[in-house]
Amino acid sequence: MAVNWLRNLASRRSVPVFPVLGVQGDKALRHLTLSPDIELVDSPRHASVLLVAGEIPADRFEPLRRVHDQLPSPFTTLWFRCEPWPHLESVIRVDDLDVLPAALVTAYRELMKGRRESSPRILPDKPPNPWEGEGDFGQGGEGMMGGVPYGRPMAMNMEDDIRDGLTLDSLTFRLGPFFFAFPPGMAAEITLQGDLVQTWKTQLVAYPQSLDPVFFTARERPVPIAELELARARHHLHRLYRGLHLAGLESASLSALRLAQNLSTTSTLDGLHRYLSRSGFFRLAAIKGGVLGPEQARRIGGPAARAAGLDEDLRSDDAGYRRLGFSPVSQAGGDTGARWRQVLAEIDQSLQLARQAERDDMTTSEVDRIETPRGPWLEKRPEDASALLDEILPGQEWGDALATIASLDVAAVAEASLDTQTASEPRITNTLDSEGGRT
Amino acid sequence: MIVEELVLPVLMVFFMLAAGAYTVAVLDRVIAGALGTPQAGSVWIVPLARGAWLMTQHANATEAPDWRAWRLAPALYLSLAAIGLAVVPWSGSLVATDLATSVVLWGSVEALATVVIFLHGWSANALFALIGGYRYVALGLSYILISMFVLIGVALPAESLQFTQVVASQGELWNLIRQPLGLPLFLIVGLGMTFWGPLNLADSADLAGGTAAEISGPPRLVWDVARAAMLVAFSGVATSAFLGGWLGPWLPGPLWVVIKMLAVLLVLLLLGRLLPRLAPERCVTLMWVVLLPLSFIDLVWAGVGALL
Amino acid sequence: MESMNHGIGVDIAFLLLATLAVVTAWRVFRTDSMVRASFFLLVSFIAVGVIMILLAAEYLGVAMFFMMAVEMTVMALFMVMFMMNPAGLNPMNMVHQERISIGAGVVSFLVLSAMALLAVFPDRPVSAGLDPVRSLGNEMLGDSMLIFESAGLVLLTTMIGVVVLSSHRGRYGAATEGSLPPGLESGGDPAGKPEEDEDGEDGGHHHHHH
Amino acid sequence: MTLATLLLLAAALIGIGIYGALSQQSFVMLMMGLELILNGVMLAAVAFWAFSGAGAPEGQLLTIIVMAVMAIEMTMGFALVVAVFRGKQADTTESLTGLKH
Repeated sequence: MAVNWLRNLASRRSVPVFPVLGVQGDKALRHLTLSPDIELVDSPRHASVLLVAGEIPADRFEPLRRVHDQLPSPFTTLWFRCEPWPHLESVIRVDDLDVLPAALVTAYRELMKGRRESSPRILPDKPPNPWEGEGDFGQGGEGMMGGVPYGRPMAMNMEDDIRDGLTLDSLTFRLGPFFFAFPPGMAAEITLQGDLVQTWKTQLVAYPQSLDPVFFTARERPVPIAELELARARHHLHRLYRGLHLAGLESASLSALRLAQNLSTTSTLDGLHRYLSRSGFFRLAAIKGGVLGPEQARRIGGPAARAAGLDEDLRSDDAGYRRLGFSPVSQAGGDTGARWRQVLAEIDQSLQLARQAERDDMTTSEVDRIETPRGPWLEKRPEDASALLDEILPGQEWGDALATIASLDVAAVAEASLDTQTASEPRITNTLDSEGGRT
Repeated sequence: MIVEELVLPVLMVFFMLAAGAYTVAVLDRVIAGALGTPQAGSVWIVPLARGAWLMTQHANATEAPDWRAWRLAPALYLSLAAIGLAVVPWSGSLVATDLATSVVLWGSVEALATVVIFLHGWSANALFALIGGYRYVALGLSYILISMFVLIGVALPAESLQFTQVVASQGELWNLIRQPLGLPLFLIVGLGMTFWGPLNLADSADLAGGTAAEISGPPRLVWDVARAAMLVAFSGVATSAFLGGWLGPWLPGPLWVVIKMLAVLLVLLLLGRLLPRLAPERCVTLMWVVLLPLSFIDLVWAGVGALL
Repeated sequence: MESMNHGIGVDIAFLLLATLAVVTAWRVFRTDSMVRASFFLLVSFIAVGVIMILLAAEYLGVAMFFMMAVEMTVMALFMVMFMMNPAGLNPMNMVHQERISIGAGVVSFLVLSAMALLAVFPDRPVSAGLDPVRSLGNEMLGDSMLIFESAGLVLLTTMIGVVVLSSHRGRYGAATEGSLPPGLESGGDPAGKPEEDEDGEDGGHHHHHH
Repeated sequence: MTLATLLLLAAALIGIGIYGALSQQSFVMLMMGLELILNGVMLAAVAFWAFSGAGAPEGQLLTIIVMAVMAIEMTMGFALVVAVFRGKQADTTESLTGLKH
């Protein structure tokens, strides 16, 4: 009886969801962030519902199995635009973004009230390797050290330290592809000493990201500049939302996201900009580091390159933009802070251009030279630049390294916008009936 | 006698642990809602629902953790918060532990918190938890030093290491005005020690929850309650040390303490929601290069004030 | 007879704390993880600190808590840094001359306890009216100020010395540089440098744990 | 809780400390043994202060000084460990055969 009462009470909290992002799953993530009934968490241990959002490539099944088993029971899973694995029983698949929050709420409430079974564990609960009975004390190696207890090498000081020459134990581990602070799909093998990154090897590159369809249309025929610039501003605001979430500025990240969802030519960035400078984001947060050299900046291109002082922007070649008096903005520093300043400046500029272009009804003139928010698109679409991370992250502290990743848009641009829906994302309605939406 | 000396103080501390943690949860939600976080449900129910959720959830395991330490650490942190709440005087006579060295006892609570937080991160045998634990150790030492100098400053005019005496010494002038640097420094230490908001480096977002990244179920509930209770204990100590504790006109003493504690809590929680998280390296620099010298100045100021 | 007027509660508390102090002190050298070892030591210190509070030495007991909490945290940190095996996954038993050590420990315990039991100490307990904290403060900043200040000065010197010793670069360059003699020929190996690599027992840093 | 029982406890702590200090190979564990010895010494000092010293303030002062000595011992110890580790990558007593680099 008492348990029932407790479970009833528990079902009244917002649904703790750990999102596992598949290809193009980030849209669902943004939709859920603004939904009051959903709380997105960063660690699978803090969730009761595992949301698999978007198609998961086969080479990421193994990590998904491990994440699946990390949720504390009772827990359930929900698959969004992704085919559930056949051996999982009673799983839910949802394809409509609008009913997703309600479906999550229903799944969670049923779970809490005992009407739904907790998901079974997929992997066997045993160490990845047996305990080897070798060595003087059965530890699997020579002396006190050595051996690979449970399949892991001991922390050993094999590499020279790059900070102060005191070579102490280093810790090597794999992270991703579902770590919240990485671009979706990216995985890396990292060696840390303390919280200083010693080596960084990107092992799985991020999924190619989908751009707004208007950028693909712009490759075929002239499009209204206003529409293009709003899409660009929205893309940057989405990145700002992730970056501010990582920096611990929850309310600012939400207002960036809200701005992106309701973006129009009358929107302004002033409020957010003011809040960021007043809260000390540019002085206190982890924004030093991750400096790109000119050669590196050219490799990644786009806003990151302009933040490093290269004022190259294909929009300057476009007659339509020239008539609007466009000239690229750029920053000098090239570090994480400069990139965020650049992003803010570009959003501002895009909004202004959109306003002017809408008034004068301007369209683009070039079709084979367009500047996407990710970088220039000449013959080829912007390609994956995660090799850059391997170069610039070693030597940074963990917080700085993650802030650098958040500020760099490394994912490639997908072949075509797979998006079948309308160009702009659906507006959030705050009046979702929390009990409705049966699946 | 045993009722008065043992049962009553224990009951008092337990009540404050529960009521304090609940107050922090409610206040934090109200502030978050005001700043634009979308919220469903009533602010009064949701913290309880969250607690119920954690109670029904299983405590998970990691691979080969140090079970004893892992399960003990949240409870130890909670008991440190309880010790902190026990030294807060509610009136001249109403105080759970009126030790002659209660100011030093609070100092040792801060020092032991470092141990407990490190233990919590270390014992999980997981990556992010360990980094969070390391980070706290690197910073905890500077918090302890700053807090110690600031508290010696308030002990000087009182000529005592007892919180009741410290409050009594503020009859004419609160330490808030007598030692203007003291309270701001102490509040920063408070945010640091409960790793809250801008100083949340141990359980931070970039570590997916840090020392708490791997816990679920009842241990997580205890850990969350303990952090909130520690914040309350901090506001209680700040109230006694700088805001004149129970002193105040018209209202009875304990009520004044509650009002002042709520005010301090509100400031701390607002700061927690408004500021970005400091970069650890910059935080160390700030602590040692700026705030520690400021706490020296505060101490010299207090010393000169006590001599005059 | 000692005439401290304490109740049975204090005696029970003392017995429990004494057992805790000894058991945890013993576990320090019998656990597989360095971190556990240093925190066992901390528990032993805290138990002794509480006993001190029971003995009315309020300041010393509480000072013990915070001094030892900080010391043991640093200890644990160094443990993890230097000793590896932080999680205690591998068994750890790094001892030498164990039999002699056990003998020495037992003998010193026996000698000291014989002294404790057989010697006659004056029975002059703390008077009830004494305020131990005030008395300690007056002593430290009164008659024994010189001793107290010297201790402070020594601590300061230690801090400076420690920074010099452990820093990577000294005033005149890298910390290890000056100790190497110049090469016999210009640009050659330093004269008299120990051949580390041939000495397999304690040379390279991959297998220095025994 | 009498003087004799307190001194017995102190003797036990000192005994364990001596065992540790003599038997451990690792520098850091060795220091733990030393700390344990000093723990016993402090307890004995406070016990004498409480039961035989009539509350003479020097008894408490002695304990404070022992605490300072512990701090010094530990910091110096760690500094030497770091210095030795830089020079020789060693953290056990056996790996130090000479006093020079």
